[in-house]
Amino acid sequence: MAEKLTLNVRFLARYAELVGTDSATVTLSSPASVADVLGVLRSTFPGARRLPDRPLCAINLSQVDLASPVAEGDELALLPPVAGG
Amino acid sequence: MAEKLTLNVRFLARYAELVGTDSATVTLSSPASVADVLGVLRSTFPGARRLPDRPLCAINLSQVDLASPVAEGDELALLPPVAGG
Amino acid sequence: MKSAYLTEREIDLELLIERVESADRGAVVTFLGTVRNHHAGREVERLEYSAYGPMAELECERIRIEAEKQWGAAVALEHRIGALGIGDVSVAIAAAAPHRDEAFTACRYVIEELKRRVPIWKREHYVDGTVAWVDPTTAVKIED
Amino acid sequence: MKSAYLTEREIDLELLIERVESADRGAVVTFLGTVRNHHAGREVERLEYSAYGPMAELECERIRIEAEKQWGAAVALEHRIGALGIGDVSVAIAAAAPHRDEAFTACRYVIEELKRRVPIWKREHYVDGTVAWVDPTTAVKIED
Repeated sequence: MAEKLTLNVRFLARYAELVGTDSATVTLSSPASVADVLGVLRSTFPGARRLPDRPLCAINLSQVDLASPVAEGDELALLPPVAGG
Repeated sequence: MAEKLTLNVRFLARYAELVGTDSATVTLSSPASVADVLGVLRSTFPGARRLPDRPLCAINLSQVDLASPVAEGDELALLPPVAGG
Repeated sequence: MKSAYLTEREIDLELLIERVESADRGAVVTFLGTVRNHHAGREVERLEYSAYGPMAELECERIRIEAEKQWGAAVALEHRIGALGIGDVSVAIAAAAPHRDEAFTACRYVIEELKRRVPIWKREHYVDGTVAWVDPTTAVKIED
Repeated sequence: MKSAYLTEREIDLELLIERVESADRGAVVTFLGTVRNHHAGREVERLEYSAYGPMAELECERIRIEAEKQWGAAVALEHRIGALGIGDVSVAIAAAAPHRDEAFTACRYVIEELKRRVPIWKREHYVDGTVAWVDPTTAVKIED
């Protein structure tokens, strides 16, 4: 039986509007990558299908790429193109 | 008989200390250049011999070179290297 | 968590300058970004900045340290969050260094990296009543 | 003659910023030059700035206009004259433009040209009791 891992997902700014929520808890088989989490999100939230193929992502406040592994308890944030300044 | 012209000379900052005065009135034959005025100054004020060969000069508030002509009533200023900022 | 870089209150440039100036730093360069009344050809009435707070704080801290190390400068910065009107200061940076070259370069570095990396978003309300998230990657001309 | 660019009083940066900011200028860059406690390896206690006043005013005006024309910026500047202590602001420049590139470039232009062209002189009093006119053309390293 595959081990499971649970992580928290944050949808920021416009992505919260697209998905219809600003956070979600996702459980999936370990090991898993950011891309795997995105797959789960797209199948769970219809609005998540409107996210770009390769959104900016951060795990625990540091930017990561889609191939990065996720771990139990991580906070994965999906970030629209930034527009500060 | 050569025409004469009279102009005011200003010695600024360190040059006033070198020459021993901050201004002078110079009369010389017309036409004359800035270099000619410097010649008169060097023969009039012993301290003026310590001025550089080619000091920064301004006539009526605009920078000029040594060959520039001077005219009756001009204000010729001798400027040490500037150090503002 | 002490919110050192993001603020909902008016930014006080003088305070930022006080934090970086010292007797051996002869040059202070500051940058202020203010809300303009137009953007990409549209008339802006007001806007809202929001942030992924904890990450924005961390990125600002990283950028500050990078700039201080690279140019021997002292750097302070603040970004405003929440509702802003035309002319309001959205971001302020102060960089002090012994000489002006380092102060200019450090200040410029901070605003460029902030715009590139800090997770802050801008929602503009236009005079015609519409509202839009600003997306620098798709806008025809975004350079502010 | 109204002394617009030279002042014997403390420089108020906020006032300079107010003079350049407007609703269509999203970027304001400022430069402050302050009196350092050392110069060319010597400990400075205080100093005096003097100027060829009318020409200094005119050169500042020329530089301001050049910068405004070249980069579509609004520029304000002031240089302090008289006795200054360590940490005092000797010169302040504010440049505002629609975008930050022009604001940075205009501000930098003004300080570089001011240092090159404006007839202002500096007399430093050192901690050891000596006094000297600063001559950037002969000093080993003058870059402040």
